[in-house]
Amino acid sequence: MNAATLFGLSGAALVGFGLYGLVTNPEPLRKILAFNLLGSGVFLVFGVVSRRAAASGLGGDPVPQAMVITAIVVAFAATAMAIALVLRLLQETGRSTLSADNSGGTNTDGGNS
Amino acid sequence: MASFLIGAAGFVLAMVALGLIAILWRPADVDHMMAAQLLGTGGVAILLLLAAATETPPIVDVALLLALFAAFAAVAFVRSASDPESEVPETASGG
Amino acid sequence: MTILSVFDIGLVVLILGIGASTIAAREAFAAVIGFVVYGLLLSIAWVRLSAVDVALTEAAIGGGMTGMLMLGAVVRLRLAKGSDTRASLPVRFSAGVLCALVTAGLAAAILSPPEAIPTLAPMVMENLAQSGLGNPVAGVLFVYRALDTLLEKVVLILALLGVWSLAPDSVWGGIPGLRVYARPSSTLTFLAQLLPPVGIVVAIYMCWVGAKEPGGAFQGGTVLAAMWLLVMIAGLKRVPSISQPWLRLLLVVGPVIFLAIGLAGMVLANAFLAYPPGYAKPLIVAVEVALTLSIGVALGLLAAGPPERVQQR
Amino acid sequence: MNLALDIFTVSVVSAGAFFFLAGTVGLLRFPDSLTRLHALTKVDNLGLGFVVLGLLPQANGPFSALKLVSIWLLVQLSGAIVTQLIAGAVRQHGPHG
Repeated sequence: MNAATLFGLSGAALVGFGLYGLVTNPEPLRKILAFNLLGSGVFLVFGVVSRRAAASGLGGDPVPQAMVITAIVVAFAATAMAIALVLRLLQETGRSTLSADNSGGTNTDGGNS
Repeated sequence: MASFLIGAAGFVLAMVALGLIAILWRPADVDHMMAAQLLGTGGVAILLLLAAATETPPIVDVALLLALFAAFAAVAFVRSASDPESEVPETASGG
Repeated sequence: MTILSVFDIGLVVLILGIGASTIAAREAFAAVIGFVVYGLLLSIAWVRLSAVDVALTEAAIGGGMTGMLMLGAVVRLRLAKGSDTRASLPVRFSAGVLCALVTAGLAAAILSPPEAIPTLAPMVMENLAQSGLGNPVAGVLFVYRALDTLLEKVVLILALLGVWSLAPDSVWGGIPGLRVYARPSSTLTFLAQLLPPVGIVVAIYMCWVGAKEPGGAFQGGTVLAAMWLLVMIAGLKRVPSISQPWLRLLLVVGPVIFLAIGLAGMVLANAFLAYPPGYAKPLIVAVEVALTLSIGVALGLLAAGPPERVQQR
Repeated sequence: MNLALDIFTVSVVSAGAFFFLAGTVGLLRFPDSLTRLHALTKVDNLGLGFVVLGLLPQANGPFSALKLVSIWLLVQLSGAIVTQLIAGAVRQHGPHG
């Protein structure tokens, strides 16, 4: 087994971890964190695709690498957006969870852009 | 020479791993905050060793960014551990 | 070679262990710290995959910026009492089985590579010399897939608009609710005076070296954003209100220059986002400089969050 | 000449690795947060210093050597300040653990 395959398998495992955290953890912040973990696992799989396609004296195919760089930045933007949503939810309802039980006032008339 | 440097990098990695276990195992938040610091020194050492072993100078830049952002992350840790109550009035006036 | 694979195995085990601990941790604070450590370790993994460009981005964004963003949220959410009920055991079990299946599927895909590995690397290298760039990743970002890069800047601005629009109407155009350090301390002030000059030099270096070697606008911009946040957290500079004209100008200057050069390419080089022959490198460097500033401001404001206070008049 | 430089690198990098070992032992064995902080920062910085010193002969050209040294200086300075900050947090929360 070469290095690329090893990292690819760990990427696959990280996708599994992230998905598990996303499904089972009730706190939105932890869900966001798990989603980031999932994303980085996918990026690692991409990195392996890049490494495998090493040619022309390069360490890896630059196209997947450029895509991963773009993806990391976009993932950060999405995370920032998600966290802002969670904090706004906290501000509106005083709770940080989305669970349907004991529904505290869920007025949504606050921030229309 | 290269294999010695990689061996040294692996040794430092093992030390960082042990250190991380020691840090993250303990319950106190204060101990957790040292994690970024540990990565700041150990990670930089690993990357510099790898850069020399594989003769890839750009890896040194990764070490540079790692050092910078380890310090930044440590500041973030300490900030979030500092008194949260003092921020409450401001949040209340905003919402 | 074997000693290198021992190193890789150790690194993978450590990354998986830390990754699992961020999911399993009881407290959100510990989980986020685990995630920061994970991001910093992942950059070493990217180095091992000979993707130094990605390693730089991951160290900056995955380690530093995401950690800063999440820790700010952890503190606020600590004040709220969420329901602590975890999913029930059967749910957890079936979720575990499902996730294991997903992982197994991905692993099978990785273990059975296609016979002819598709690669664009030779084509990238063939035409790279024309652009005057030496870094193939920068070539992909700014020449072959320039449209993607341009749209990504637009995505950043859209995300920022989304974050801003979460503010209540009364504080629209106000000051982002970035949590500044509660007690002003001379130590933090000293760090905030020491680190930013270094960081600005590093950002300029990243931006400059990006044409030839790993680095570029993303990495440089992230460093700028981090340094800006540090100065604001330490209280050396006030958090600006989002209606400041200079702020908005900086935010759009990168995409606008990129778009202008792209439109000029329609006239001068017969295609949108094409560079006139011979001028590719200076134009790309100009775009990168403007983008570095815009990315820095956009990422900094994304981390600062929606406005929460109105400016005192 | 080359051999002498290599021997220098091997011995000094080994010394650096030893300091990392010492720092980790400190992290594992020391009883409270402040002493662990001491072990982590002092000893690991020394370890990194030795690693950088040992790598200097392997650097190609004075510019990259200078870069190595400035990275070490950056880690050293920011590490010292961050340690101070964490110690402040220890004082605020009380040294548990």
